Order: sequence, then C-alpha cells, then structure tokens
Amino acid sequence: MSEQTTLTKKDMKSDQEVRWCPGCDDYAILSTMQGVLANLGIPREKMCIVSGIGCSSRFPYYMSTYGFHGIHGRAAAIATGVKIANPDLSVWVVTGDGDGLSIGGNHFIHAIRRNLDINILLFNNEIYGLTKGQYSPTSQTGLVTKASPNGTVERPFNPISVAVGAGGSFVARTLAGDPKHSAEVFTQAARHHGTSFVEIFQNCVIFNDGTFDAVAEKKVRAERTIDLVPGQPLVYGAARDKGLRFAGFSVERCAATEASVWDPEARSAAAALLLAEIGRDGDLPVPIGIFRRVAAPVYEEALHAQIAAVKAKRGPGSLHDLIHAGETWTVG
Amino acid sequence: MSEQTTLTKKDMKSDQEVRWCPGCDDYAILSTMQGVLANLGIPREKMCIVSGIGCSSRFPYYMSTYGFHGIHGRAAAIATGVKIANPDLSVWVVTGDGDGLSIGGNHFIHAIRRNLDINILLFNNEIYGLTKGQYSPTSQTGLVTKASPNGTVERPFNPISVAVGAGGSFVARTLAGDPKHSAEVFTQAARHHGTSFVEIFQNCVIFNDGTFDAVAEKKVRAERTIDLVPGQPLVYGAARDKGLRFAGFSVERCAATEASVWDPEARSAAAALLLAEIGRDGDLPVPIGIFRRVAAPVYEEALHAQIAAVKAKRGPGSLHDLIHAGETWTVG
Amino acid sequence: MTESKKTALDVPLEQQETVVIRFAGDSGDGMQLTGSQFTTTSAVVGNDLATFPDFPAEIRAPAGTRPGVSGFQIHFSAIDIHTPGDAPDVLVALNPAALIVNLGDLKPGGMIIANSGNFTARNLKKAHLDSNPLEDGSLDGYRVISIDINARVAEALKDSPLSAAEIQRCKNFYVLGLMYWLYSRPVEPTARWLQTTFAKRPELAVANEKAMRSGYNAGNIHELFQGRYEVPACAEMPPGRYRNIMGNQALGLGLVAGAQCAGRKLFLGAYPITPATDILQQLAAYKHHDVITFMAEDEIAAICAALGASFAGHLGATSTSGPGVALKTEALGLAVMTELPLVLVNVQRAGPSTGMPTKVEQADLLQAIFGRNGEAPIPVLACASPTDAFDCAIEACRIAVERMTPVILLSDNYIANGSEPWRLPDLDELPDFRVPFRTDPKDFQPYLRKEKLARPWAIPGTPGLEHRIGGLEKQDRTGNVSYDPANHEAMVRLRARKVMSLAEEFPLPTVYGSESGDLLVVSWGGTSGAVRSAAEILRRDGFPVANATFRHLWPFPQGLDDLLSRYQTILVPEMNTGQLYRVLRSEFPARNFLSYTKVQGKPFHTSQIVERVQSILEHRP
Amino acid sequence: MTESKKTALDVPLEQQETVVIRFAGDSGDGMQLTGSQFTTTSAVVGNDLATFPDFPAEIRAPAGTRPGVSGFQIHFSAIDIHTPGDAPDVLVALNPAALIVNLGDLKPGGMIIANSGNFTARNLKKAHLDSNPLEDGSLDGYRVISIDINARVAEALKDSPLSAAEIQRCKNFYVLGLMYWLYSRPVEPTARWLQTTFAKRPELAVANEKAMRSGYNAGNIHELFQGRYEVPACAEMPPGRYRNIMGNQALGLGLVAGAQCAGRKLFLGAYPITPATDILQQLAAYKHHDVITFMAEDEIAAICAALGASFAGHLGATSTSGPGVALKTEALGLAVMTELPLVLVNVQRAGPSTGMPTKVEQADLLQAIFGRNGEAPIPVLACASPTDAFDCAIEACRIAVERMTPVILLSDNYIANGSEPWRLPDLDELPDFRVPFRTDPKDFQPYLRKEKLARPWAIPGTPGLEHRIGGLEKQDRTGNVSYDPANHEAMVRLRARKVMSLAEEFPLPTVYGSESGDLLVVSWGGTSGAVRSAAEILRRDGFPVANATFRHLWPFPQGLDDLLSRYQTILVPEMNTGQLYRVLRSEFPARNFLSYTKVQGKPFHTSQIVERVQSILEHRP
Ligand SMILES: Cc1ncc(C[n+]2csc(CCOP(=O)(O)OP(=O)(O)O)c2C)c(N)n1
Ligand SMILES: Cc1ncc(C[n+]2csc(CCOP(=O)(O)OP(=O)(O)O)c2C)c(N)n1
Ligand code: SF4
Ligand code: SF4
Ligand SMILES: [Mg+2]
Ligand SMILES: [Mg+2]
Repeated sequence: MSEQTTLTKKDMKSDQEVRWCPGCDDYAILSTMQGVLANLGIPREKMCIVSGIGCSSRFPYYMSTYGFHGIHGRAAAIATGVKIANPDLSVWVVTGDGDGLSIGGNHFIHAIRRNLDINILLFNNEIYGLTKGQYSPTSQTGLVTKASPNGTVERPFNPISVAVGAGGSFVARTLAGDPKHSAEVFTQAARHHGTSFVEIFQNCVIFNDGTFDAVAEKKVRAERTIDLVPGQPLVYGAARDKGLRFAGFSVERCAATEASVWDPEARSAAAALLLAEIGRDGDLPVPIGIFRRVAAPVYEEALHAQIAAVKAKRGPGSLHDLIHAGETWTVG
Repeated sequence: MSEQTTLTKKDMKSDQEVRWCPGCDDYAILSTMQGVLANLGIPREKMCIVSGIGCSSRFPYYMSTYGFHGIHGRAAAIATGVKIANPDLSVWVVTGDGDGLSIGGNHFIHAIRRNLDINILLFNNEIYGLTKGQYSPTSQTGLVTKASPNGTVERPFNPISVAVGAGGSFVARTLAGDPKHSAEVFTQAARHHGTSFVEIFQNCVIFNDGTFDAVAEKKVRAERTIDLVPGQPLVYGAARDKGLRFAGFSVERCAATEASVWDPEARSAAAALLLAEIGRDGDLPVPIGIFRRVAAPVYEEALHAQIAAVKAKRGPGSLHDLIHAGETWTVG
Repeated sequence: MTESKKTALDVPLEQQETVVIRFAGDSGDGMQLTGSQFTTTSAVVGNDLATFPDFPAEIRAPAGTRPGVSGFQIHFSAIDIHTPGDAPDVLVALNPAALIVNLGDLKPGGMIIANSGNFTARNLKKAHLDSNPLEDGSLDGYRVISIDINARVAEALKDSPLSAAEIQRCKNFYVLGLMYWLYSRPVEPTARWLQTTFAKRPELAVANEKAMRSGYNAGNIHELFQGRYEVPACAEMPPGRYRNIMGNQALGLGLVAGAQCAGRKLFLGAYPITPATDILQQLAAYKHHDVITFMAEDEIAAICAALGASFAGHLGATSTSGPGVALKTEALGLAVMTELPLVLVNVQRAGPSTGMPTKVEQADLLQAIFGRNGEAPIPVLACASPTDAFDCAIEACRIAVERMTPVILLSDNYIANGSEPWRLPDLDELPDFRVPFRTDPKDFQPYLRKEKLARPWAIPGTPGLEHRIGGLEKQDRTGNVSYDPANHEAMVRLRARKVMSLAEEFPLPTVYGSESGDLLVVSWGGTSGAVRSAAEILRRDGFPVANATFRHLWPFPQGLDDLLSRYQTILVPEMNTGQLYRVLRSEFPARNFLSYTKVQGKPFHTSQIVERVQSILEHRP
Repeated sequence: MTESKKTALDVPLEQQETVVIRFAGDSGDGMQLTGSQFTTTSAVVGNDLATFPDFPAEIRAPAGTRPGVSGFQIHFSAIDIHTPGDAPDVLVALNPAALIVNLGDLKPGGMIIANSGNFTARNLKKAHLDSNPLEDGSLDGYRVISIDINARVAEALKDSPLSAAEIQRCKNFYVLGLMYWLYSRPVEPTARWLQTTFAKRPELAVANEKAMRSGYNAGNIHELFQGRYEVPACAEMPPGRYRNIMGNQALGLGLVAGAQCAGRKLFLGAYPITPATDILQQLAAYKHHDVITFMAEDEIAAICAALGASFAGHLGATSTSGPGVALKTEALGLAVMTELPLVLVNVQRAGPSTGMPTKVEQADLLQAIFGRNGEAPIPVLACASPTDAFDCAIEACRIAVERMTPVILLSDNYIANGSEPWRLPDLDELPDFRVPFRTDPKDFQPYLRKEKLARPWAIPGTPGLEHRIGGLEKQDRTGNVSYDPANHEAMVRLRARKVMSLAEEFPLPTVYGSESGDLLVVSWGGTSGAVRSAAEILRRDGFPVANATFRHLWPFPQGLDDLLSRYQTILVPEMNTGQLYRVLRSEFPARNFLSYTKVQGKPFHTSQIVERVQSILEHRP
C-alpha cells in the first residue's frame, strides 16, 4: 500500500480540457467531487472512476485518478469486475439518467442488489444530453423534446424508489447546485459500506434548462427541499421553522417542533419510499439527503471470504492435482 | 371483432405435448391459466402470450392462443410492440425469475414504468431451471447449486419490492400450488387496467425442490401465508383468528379482530413495501394476494390518444405533402 | 464605415463551373443556417449542389475553442455533381478557431474570408494560437479578405431595437449577404424565408435582412474583392419539382413511403444514437402519417418491440448505428427464425467501439452480412447518396414484407448529414407491394411457403389462425418446434434460399463508362459520390475507366460475376480496411480486385480516387 | 433365473479392432453413468477411446417418452481413433423410446440389447409405437438380444435390503456387467468405484456391484450371445499418465492453467447457457486455485465485469454460446479499443437464434471473425478435440496477455461433451508467459507500444500511473481521446497489425499424408476427428489424400497459402453452410476450395467424409 499523502482538490484534476457546455451543472459536481475525493484520505492511485456514455459519463477524463469510460449503460457491470478484482480500490460509478436507468437499468439494480462496496452517482438531468435532448426515463410526462414533439406520454421512474425497491443499502439525493450538500452526501456515500447510490438533480442548461428550478433554485431551495439527516428531525425552511411528520402511511406538514425524527437506518424501507414519493409538483418540500443507510452483506467481501474459507479448508489448490483428478491410468 | 364465444378450459389447450418435468409446478399454473383465460370472455384469437426463454417460457406452446416464444429476457419488450400495435389484444407475458429479473430485468422495470395494459406472470422458482439449476437473482443467500458449490453469496431481489419501486400499478403474489388463489389473482390481473405483475411461487421439483414448502405447503399454508384482499382485514390462520396490523413503519401480529384493513389502492406504496419485506424466514405470515392496485396512465392508450389528437388537429397525413414539404423548386 | 456606392459593374464578373464554399464559425454562430440558406438559394437559381455539415463532436465545447467549431460545406455547380466537394475554394471563418481547424482543407491559393473582429487576443488563446494568423504571414499563399464583421453589423444595425448581443447574432446573415454578392445570387429567397420564419418577431426578420443586405452591398467595395463570380444554372438536371434533402430525412421519408406501399402502419422502435437519432426524431413528428415511434429503453427493446409489432401486423423497423446493431444482433436472429418483416437501418459511424461517433466510416458491412450466430442470412442494401436513401428504404420495406424477412439497410454519417437536390417522386410511380394478411383458416400452416418462399403473415386477432412462433428450430410447414436433423438442414437451406434468391430479382448495377476494359471502380454507400465524380473526370480526361455503384450487397445480383469479368482490374475504394473487397474476393475468386482504403472518419476526396486510378493505369503492363 | 454355470470358454472369443456401443435409456436410467464407467474401464485396459453423450433436449420430458431418451456412445479401440464413431455396432436400449429414437443410427446387422421388461403396452404407447418392435418383425436384419432386465435385477437383488424401486435403479449396472462380459473387460474398476462412491451407503455399493456381477454372469449364457469379443489395448498411445476428459472440462482446466502461466488470477464472468454452462460450474469449484467466478445478470454484464477485472489486473474470461456472443459483441469492441486481455469462449450450438440448443453446429465462425461494428480485429482459435481444448485455452490466454487483446476461442457442443483419453501434461512443459504489470511512472504512456505491439498493462492501485481508458478513439501513445483523422487511420491499422502479425508466430497446421497432391481435406473444430479418421482410412485404402486441422482461424498462419498451393483441390467439410470455406476463398483466392457441409445438429460421420473424398477422387479429370 502506498503511503498516505495529503491531496488537494487541484491534485484531483486531470490535464484534459473539460468539454461540457458552459453553464452545465456537471462542472459543479466535478468540482465538488474533486474536493471530496481529495479529502477521503485515500491515495489517488487507489481511486477508480467508471462511467458509461453520456455527457455525465465524460467525468472520468477530468479526474486524475484511474478511470474507465465504458460503453453505454454498462458502467456498473465494469465496476463490478474492477471491485471484485481489487476490493482495495475506492470505486465510483458515474452515470446519467439514460446511461444508468434506461439502457443500464439492469446492471444498476443488480449492482444495488449485490451491494458491492462501490458508489454510484447518477447525474439526473431528466434528459439524454449527449444525443442532443431526448426525453429519458426520468423526464416528466409531457416533456416536449425532438423525440416527443407532442410531449412524452411516458411515466417517469423515481430513481430513489427504484433503488429502494432493488434493496439499496444507501440511497441519497442531492443537488448539483448545492456543493456543500453534495460534498456531505458524497462523503457519506464514500463512507458507507456497500453500494451507495446518489441521485443528483443536475441541470442541463441546453436541453432541459430549469427542470429542477422550482425546488433547486437558490432562492426557493430552503422552502422547497428538506434535507434528510440521520437522527435529525424533518425540519426545513429558511427559518427552519417547518417540519414534516408521518401520519400512518402518509406524510404531512407540521411545525418544526412536531417534526418526525428521520431514521434512514430503520429495518423497513417503507418510510424512505414514502418520502421518495414526494414529487416536485406537490406542495410538500422535496426530500434530499439520505433516504436509506443500512448495513447489509457486501458482495465482494462475502465472495472473498468464501474463497478464503475454501482455501483455508483445502489449502491452496495445486494445478497438478487438478489435472490429475479423477480416474487416471498409465500407458507405457 | 369476432363474436364472443364461450370457451372451455379444454379449448385453451394446444396440440403440443407438455414437456415439463413430472411434478413441476408449471403444470398447475398452466391448468389454472387455461381455466382463467377461458372465462375472461375474450375470444381466443384476441389473446397473445409472449415469453422469453426458460422452462416457464415454454408456456405459450401449450396454449391454443397466439404465442411468441422470444429470446431470453426480452418478452416484455416484444409484448410492448405487440400491445402498441394492437391494443385490442389481451397480452400476457410469461417469464421466470431468470428471464424476467436477471437478463430481462431492464425490460421488466420499464414495462412496469410505462404501465402498458399487459399482464406479467413471473414463475419464481428461485432457480434457473432450463439450464439445469444455477442460483438466480431470487435465490436465497447460501443456496448451493452447481454454480455456487459453496453457497451463493448474493442477496436476492424481492420481486414485489422491485415492481413496487419501479412504480407498479398492480402487484400481486400467488402460489402455483393454490389454484383457487392463483385463478383469483390472475383474473384480477386481467381485469386491471395497466401492467399487472404477478409473482408466482413455483416449485422446481428437480433443482430447487421445496424452497417454498415452509410457507406454501398445503399443511402450513393457512398459518404461514396471509392473503391480501382489497378492503378486507389482514386476517389469516386456518381458523382465520390471527391478524396483522401496522404500527408505524412496522407490522405486527394481532388478533383477527384488531387486524388492519388492507388497502392496495392507497396513494403511497409504502405499506405494500412493508408487507413485501416479510420474508419466508421470519415468523410473520408471508403475504400473498394483491399488494398494489392503483390507477395510472396506460402507455399505449396515451400514445394512441396523442396520435388521434394529432390526426384530429392536422387531418390524416398526406405522403405527397410530406415529400413536398419545405422549400421546393422546379426545373425544366 | 459607410456602404460603398460603387456598383457591381465596377468589378469583373467571372463564370465558374463549380464552386465549393465552407462556412465555419463557432457553434453559436449559426453556420448551419447560413449554409442551408445559401443552399436553398443556389438550388432556386438552378445549380446542382451537395452539402455536408461538420458538427463539433458530441458535447458543446466552450465558445471560441477548436472543438467548438461548426462548419458547413456547399458544393454548387453548373454541371451534375455527386459530392460536397473536396477542398473548398472559399473558407469563411468567423473566428480564429474556425480558421485554424479548416485551413488545412482549403485549396492552395483559395480565398479566406475572415471576421477580423473576432481575432482578439482572447479568441486566439482559446484557439491555442500564439500569434494572429491574419497578421503573422502564415496565410501567405491564400487570398485573405479580412473584414471586421462585428463592427460592420453593429454599424448596419445601429438603429435596430435589438440589444447589442442580439445584433451580433445577425452576423451570419451579413456573411450570407456578402457571399450572395460574391456569387451573384439573389437575396430575395432568404428575405422571404426570414419574413415567414420570424413572422412573430418581425424585428428579428428586419434586422437579419438588413444585415444580409449590408453584407451584399459591402461586396461592392472593390478594395475587398477583385472580382465577382457567377455559377450558371445546371442544364443537366432532369425536369421536375425538387427540394433539397439530407440523407437521414430521405431515409425516414422512404420508410414512411415504404410502409404505405406495403399498406401497413410503420412502427419504428429506436433508441437514440448518433448519427441515426434524426430518423427517430423525424418520424416522431409523423403521427398523422400512420407512423408509430417507440423510443425504447435500449436497442434490444427497440428491435424486440419492432418485431412484436410486426408479429401484430405493423411493419416493424429499427434505426441505429454500429454499437446499437451489435446489441440487436441476437434479436436479428430471432427475426430470421420467426420470419417476420423487419427493416434495420444502420447509419454507420467511425468505430470500433464508441470510436468517433460524429465521424463517417463504412466498416459495418461484414457485421451486416456475417455478424450473427448461426446461419442467419439477411439481405443487405446500402444507399449511395442522400436521395438514394429514399428509394433504398422503400426497397428494404418491399423485401421485408414480400419475403417475410429482416432486411438491413446501411447508410452512413456522410450520407445521413449530406444533402442534395431531390427530384420529388411522383407518388403514382411508387411500387405497390401490399401483401395481404392470411385470414383463411383452411389449411393454414404458419410455415407453409408462398411465393418468394415467404411464410404467411397471420396476425393475432385473426380467428382460427392461432399459432405460436419462436426462436427454436421450426418444423417445415407446421412451425412446431423440431429437433429433427433433416428438418434442420432443410430449414437452414430454405432460409438461405429465401434470401439468396433475391439475387434473381436484384438488378445489376448501372455501369458508367465502357462495358468492358481495364478498370472498373466499384463503390458503395458514402464512397459512391467521390467515385462517380472521379470517374467522370477521368473519362473526360481520356482515361478508360468505368464505374458502378452497388446498392445490393447481399446477395449480389445474378450476373455480377459476368459483369465483373469484363474488366481487367476492379478497384474497390472503401472507408474501412477493405470489407466489400473481402466479400467480393470471396464471392468472385476469379476476378482481380484491388482494395483502396481510407479510414480517417472522413470521406474520400474525388481527387484521391482520380490519382489512385491514374497511378493504376500508368502502371499497367 | 439362476446364474448360468457355463463359462466364457463355451463361446468363441473374437478379436475386434474397434467397437462402438450406444447405451440408451430413459433420463432416469443412468445411462451417462453406465457409459462413463464403461469408458473408464476401457481406458484402464488400454484402449483408445472417444465418447459422446446425447442428452435429451433442455427440459426433462416425461419418463418413457421419446424426448426423454438419454444416450451415451462410446468408441473404444485397439488403434488410434478420433471420433466417438459413426454408427454403433451395439445399441443397448432400456425402453421402447430409447430403441426407436436410436435405431436409425445402428449399423445394418448391428446388435440390439433390449430390456424386454420395459416393452410394456404403456411404454410402447408413451413412445408412440403401435406395436412392439421386439415382436413385430421390424427389427429383422439386426441381432436382437432381448432380456427382461427388470426381472433379472429383481431376482438378483431379491435379498437386498433396498426397496423394489431402488433395486430397479440398479438396472444400469446389470447392463454394464453384461457389456463387460461381452467385451471381456474386468468388473473390478467399477466395483472399486462403487465402493468409494457409496462409502456412506454401503448397501447401494453392494447392490449395484451385485447387479453388475449378475449381468456379467448372465453373459455366459450362450443362448443370449453367440460369441464374445475382445478389443486389445491400443499400442499407439504415447506413454504417460492419462485420464479421460470432456472438452468443456479440458477447456476449463486450460483457462486455469493459462492464467497460472500468465501469473494472473483468472476471473470468469459468465451467464449460464447451454452448452457452455459447465465451464462456469467447473470453475466455480476452483476457488482455491486463484479462480474467481462471477455469475452475472446477463452476458453483457459478464463480459463487462471480466473486462473490468482485466483492467484491475486479473485475466478476464467469459464463456458462452452463440446468442451470448451476440450480446457480448458491443463489449468486445470495447475490449479491442481499450486493449485489455480477455478470453471469450464460444461453445457453439445449432442456430440461428435459439435454434437447437443441445445440438452441435459450427456456424459462429464468421461472427467470430467479422461480427463486430467498426474495424475490430480479434484473433480466433478453435479447438479440434476435447483434449485440444486444454492447449487452445492456454494459447488463448497467452495471446491475450502478450498482445493485450481479446481472443475468441471456439469450441462446440460436440467437443464440449465428447471425451477422450488425455495424456496429462507435465506442468514444467507449460509455457511461462508472465507479463509484468507496468509500475514505473517514468515516461509512462498508456498507449505506448511494447513488443508484439502490446500496450502496457498498468493497473489501478499503481502510484503514478493514473490514466483513463475508454471506447472513444485513442491518440497514439497518450491514449487521450482523439478525433484526428490521421491518428484514427494509424490506430485502426495498428490494432489490425497487432492481431494480424500473429500470423508470423502461428505455426502451420500439421499435414497428415503427402505434402502435395490432389486433395487436402481441412477441418476445424468438431469436424476434425471425422476428417482425420476418414483420411487415415482413405490413405490406408490407397487414396492419395492429405488432411490438416486448423486451430488458428484468424489470422491464418503465415505460409498457409503456400501450403495450400501444393494441392489441386482443398475440401472443407463443415457443420455450417461453408463459413471457413468462404473465408479461405477470400484470403486465398488463387486456391481451389470445395465446400462440403452438413447442418443437422449432428457431427459428420467418418464414412461421409470417406465417401465424399472417394467421389471427388473418382471424378478427377
Ligand atoms: C449502445 C449505445 N446506444 C446509444 C448510444 C447513444 N447515447 C450516448 S449517450 C446517450 C444518452 C445519455 O443520456 P444520460 O445518460 O442521461 O447522460 P447525459 O448526456 O444526459 O449526461 C445515448 C442514447 C450509445 N453511445 N451507445
Ligand atoms: C442469451 C441467452 N443467454 C442464456 C440463455 C440460457 N438460458 C436459458 S433459460 C435460462 C434461465 C432460465 O431461468 P428462469 O427464467 O428462472 O426460467 P425457469 O427455467 O426457471 O423456468 C438461461 C440462463 C439463453 N437461452 N439465451
Ligand atoms: S448537453 Fe446538457 S448535460 Fe450535456 S454538457 Fe451540455 S448542459 Fe451539460
Ligand atoms: S427443471 Fe424445474 S422448473 Fe424446469 S420443468 Fe423441471 S421442475 Fe419445472
Ligand atoms: Mg441525462
Ligand atoms: Mg426460474
């Protein structure tokens, strides 16, 4: 293991020119991640960022870590191989709503199911950016794009619900435009033992500008979002005077003093799902922060433990014995 | 439209020899489905069964309806095309835990998201039957198979949770071995407007015999399962003297008289998720029946409505106009 | 600066047969629009023409940078032409990056029209230039016309109600006006277009028109130009009504037309991918034309849904590019086995893998012909030009429904985004290939053969025809699952015969030039224009060379061997490492093929083919 | 019936050079076990041998039905043999379905040993037989030995503590004993095997051994047999230690060995698919051999994970069959572009589409060589026999790590499930092709070339070598994304050269027979055994025919054209419609190839090749 060095944010930048559209939220995420990774206490060579295809998936090129810009939708699968082969690495999957939830939906849910100790950042701009603006599986019904000139008739996925349904052990949401919040969530994700999934509301300034404005814009953010902080009451508002509380299987507004305390570590994911169901079109604040954080067996650990157990029991395998196994006989 | 004929169960049988292993639960499902389809009041030619690959996916061959035995994992995608092209058909997808949740997981969640008016029956035997017994994404951790000689280290999917997380509008579970219950659930699925998903506990007598016995076996069934009936209290037991009730985000046993009333049509899917989380290994009864049944926009209807609206507004398109669109000029 | 009063009469007017202009600027400079207006106007004055855009790579790069440069090349001509031209005669460069990125392509001694107003220190730096090429002598050898367009537009529109930023956005119309003057084209068509397009924002129409007219008038200043040009109308264009069309557009229209010829609804299942996305987007707007577009979650779902739709009685189609074809491979096999109609369009791009998605290549031919597991024969067509895509799409639809088979239609990025004038077809000329659904239950067998070895199309909903299909081997006639060895062999051969017998109906490619001789140059897809142009030049110059374009790549038309046998050597230029060459060599081992390849994400220049042919002919024994 | 006291001496003992027996019964009858015991015993007595099982199609069909029949064929011999044999000399049929399904393959005049006890009305009906073939004369022309094995076993084990049903499950050992008697083999090896296998259930060991010995003794009854046979030990087998091995097993071991030769852990990403599943299952049990198996959610994830593992420093491999290869196509392109080692194993089955999954075909060759978008060259090897799979797998691993490239290794259902004696390799003989990881940051560039044009393998975790790879075109040396036209052309050609220059190191195939002449028969994969056997027979009979087996299918070894040029005609038998034939014709257009194909989901019979060659030679001018 190489010695621990102190990294600065600048150390995390690669020499490649960043090529997103001016004004794209991806810049903010990049900057936040550079800061977060520098501060993890992990040497740079132990970090590996794997992506698929999309604007967001260009991410690895701009980081000075190891990186694998894969093919469309397959980042989670590639990352699975990387992590199994070298569990010592800090593995990050960077994906988009198209890459991760459209073509890559299967690998996404299976990564979450297996619960490898990796981190998945889904840049959700509710659009296919790289291919110039078609509706995605997270686009709001009715969105007019070149592929839906009369408005899309599809129902969107809720990425948080999908991750919860797939058994996510760490499920969170943040806003690209809120670097402080993102940094905290990314750091929590990195610390979580298991697959950490973070949905990032990311504005595509060219093809879907302003989709998240109603909740994510600086001016309204305090009133229109609520940060789910483990062990803290569900309080929001600029004056932190408002709250949410559970009433049966529904959630309602209340005074801050009456707010329910948030427990993302509860046995059941039902409360997380309930909060995930709060949409941007209603008048409840949209939850960001940590929906779910529970301990669950980690795939590559269980696998390597099993391998170790077999080795311990049977000793290191000998190729000679393997070849000479079964009934053998001698000629001549 | 052809005239309504009365069909008998026998009418639903094709002339092909059924080739599942003797004792396989698939026979029971086939028989139940033959009865259910005969009684839907839909003429046989209006039914189309689409499957992928697997033991379960042989299903269409044994039905006297239209059928499409697709490729592995793609049944939902093929069915999507069939249904869009002819919304008048009663379209059934028959799939397995491998076909539908392993290789076909993406089409599965997207079908559920789009909410086409189709019915998906997932024969969950927690094993890949056709390829002779490897663990599947629904196999219980630890299952020893030829592909997992030391026991699988994977965490299983909960198919109900996955469907709920993907936004399922109708989500149910039944037991292959309980034809009465299955028939009722299949009929409800057929009646539901939108994608109906039914997980069927199906015993693979050869490669995973008895997995469901602890809850599904006739002798224990009444005590170890609870039927979720819309609008009815959560009561179970041979004497129907036991019940479940919700307490915050958990569920607990109680006397039948104190049981919560089940509402699969609630706005939030949280309660459904909570019930889905009850596993076979705990001591609560495992829910079967209808977890979720809510109204949601149906993809092919919205699509055809949009087409109709465009046609109404612009009149039937003329190829001539299309070709002559834009700047044109004359030579000679 | 005030508008010059000198008139056009003061400068000499020179006739030119054919001219190539490249408009280049930043992504935000509106070069595509400028180009397409110049195109339309040139079309209206009767030129033959061909255009090709050069978009920046996928993501919008920051303004002023090299990756942010957007270009549009137009070739307009008094004679019949087949390509957007090799080297531009004129390069219009709105900023330093546009100049430097495109300079290498310019003809030696060519003209550069540069917007000096944008050659600021900041922009030079963004373009990674250490000094100003307009001043450092690096453009010696070119005719440089340096104009501060920023200032001129500001000046011309100083009375406009528009903001300064909005005024600057009229620059491209100033340039357009200048070029109209230079090439003696009328400004009226564009003026009319501005009025309709900006009907709701007349101030924009007015400002842009004014900018254009100022540019036009500025041309009169003979300090800038020593002469004006005229490219007369092309006399060779067959009479008819025309429009200018891009390959992807023509292909999309061809699918619509093809489905109508088949009497079926068109169902396009697609997942976006450069450079095929346009087709999906175009068809998505044709809801009133009996077209259903289904944007699927991935390429596999797209083709599977299309196949499901075909089963249910629509004409299923799916459009994609190479990586998408890879994903559709398994389902293509299912289409072969279930014998359902399906048209797969592959708009090829440069590979392998993600490769260079915005660049052209024709390296998916072997994949199209051979790239499936098992014996899964599929007919393969390729369109040779933007307008040819229309006819090819119709033919693909015809084959699909007549033979109940998937068909692969190859296009490429160059054809897809190139444009040329299209003589609009008379709808009555379109073929009628309606194939009735099977409805009669009497003696119905799903795998019984009809003409052309097709099986009946019996769709769900038809009483009495209930049957099951799938990917397992089918028993002849009944379509039941069969593992019988002899049946398998028979079915494999039957499926092959169904496809290979298309050779009998495929016409031989038209040969231009002599019917036999030393050299035949064959082309397919995006090499066709350059080959045809080159062969015309060569013949004009007395070289005995023939050329032919192949549309039918699998199977080859009957009699092709005979045709090929009449030439000593057959040259096969391709934008790959020799894929058609390989197939031809295998199919016609007795013939003498020569491969000539270019794999640069760029089409052949006509001159490259000319030179190659000349050198071959010179080295004849 | 009591055991006969007559001894073997009472019947004549006939020497035979080579014998083919097929054991056939219901899936539940244990025919595979019977076959493998007979195999082991024959091996131990020194025969050369080859076996092939015939499993029922995928799903267990109901007992007694035709689809439920399970078979096992063994060819054992005193001479060197290469196939499991054409037509069996002896058919052992434990029920009517087994008889009727296999009868067509039996040699004219061959022997049938039928368990008459199972020829009940019920079983005849299940087998769709109207009358009892043992009685209706339909077996005239065969030597039918009809024994009520059910009764004999019941009788023999009447004192056993086992239940009646359990006793009946010993039937197969009765049959085995009978066949041991008939072919003069010792019962001891099996007796020993029973004792170890059923160490924990000695009553089963005892019962089965008793059944076997009764069968053996029953053979002595000369009412049943007119003679006994002896197949002497094969003198041609090179000295060494041997075991019997199936192709899939050998291939799996080869991967393990290959990874060890490379000094890397083996990472197998796979998704189950017939007939490749065994490889995954076998390797899953090798956790203590530095093997990691990852059963993925689908084929795409399987190959992507393997590629990720290769990036991280393991040797990634992925095993599948045709439909799975189709799905892996896109990722193969990524492997080509990222230049990472990867071994893809395709155990071919009959297609197209799902086809006949349990049957053999070799129709994925063109897919392997040409089936990708873009120019994506990949070396292709094919194993020619079960034991050859071991060596091929090692070679595939070597190429993958030495050249940093994906490699495709083709096997097929016939090789995968066939078995033959394997002379166990001396581990010291195995090549050492350890390729060190790059660790030195000095002048590190991820796409700088080393020997054999490989790029360095620089794995995450190495300080100072942080770099990014991906599917976009790479700049030479730096590996940065590049859209530069000349760079693209250079990289396309470099990737091609890296693969095609393998031709220089691939050895020419060994030619058996004369070094030049009228006819060379070439084979690859599953046709190799039959071709080799046929050529030996033909040469023995004086026909001037040579034969050669190709392992290296892409690129072809240098000098192959020269080798081929020495023969007038080159016959290419294949279990497809002529795929290698097509490639050969394209690569060596000057040679005269003749295609001979069989697409029945069944291997060639040696006799078919013999006849084809004879007819060619007879029709020589
Ligand atoms: C196999 C394949 N199919 C399609 C594409 C085209 N494609 C590239 S990115 C993309 C969608 C990207 O959307 P998203 O993941 O949301 O990323 P964003 O650009 O919005 O960040 C598509 C469809 C591709 N590169 N490969
Ligand atoms: C592309 C592809 N990959 C793999 C297979 C092999 N395969 C066939 S069915 C199957 C799994 C079936 O499992 P499941 O869907 O649970 O069906 P079951 O047999 O258990 O009913 C697999 C892996 C295939 N046919 N095609
Ligand atoms: S297209 Fe949208 S998501 Fe992509 S870089 Fe531009 S702004 Fe960002
Ligand atoms: S293998 Fe299992 S699932 Fe398949 S038919 Fe047999 S019992 Fe049923
Ligand atoms: Mg996106
Ligand atoms: Mg299953």
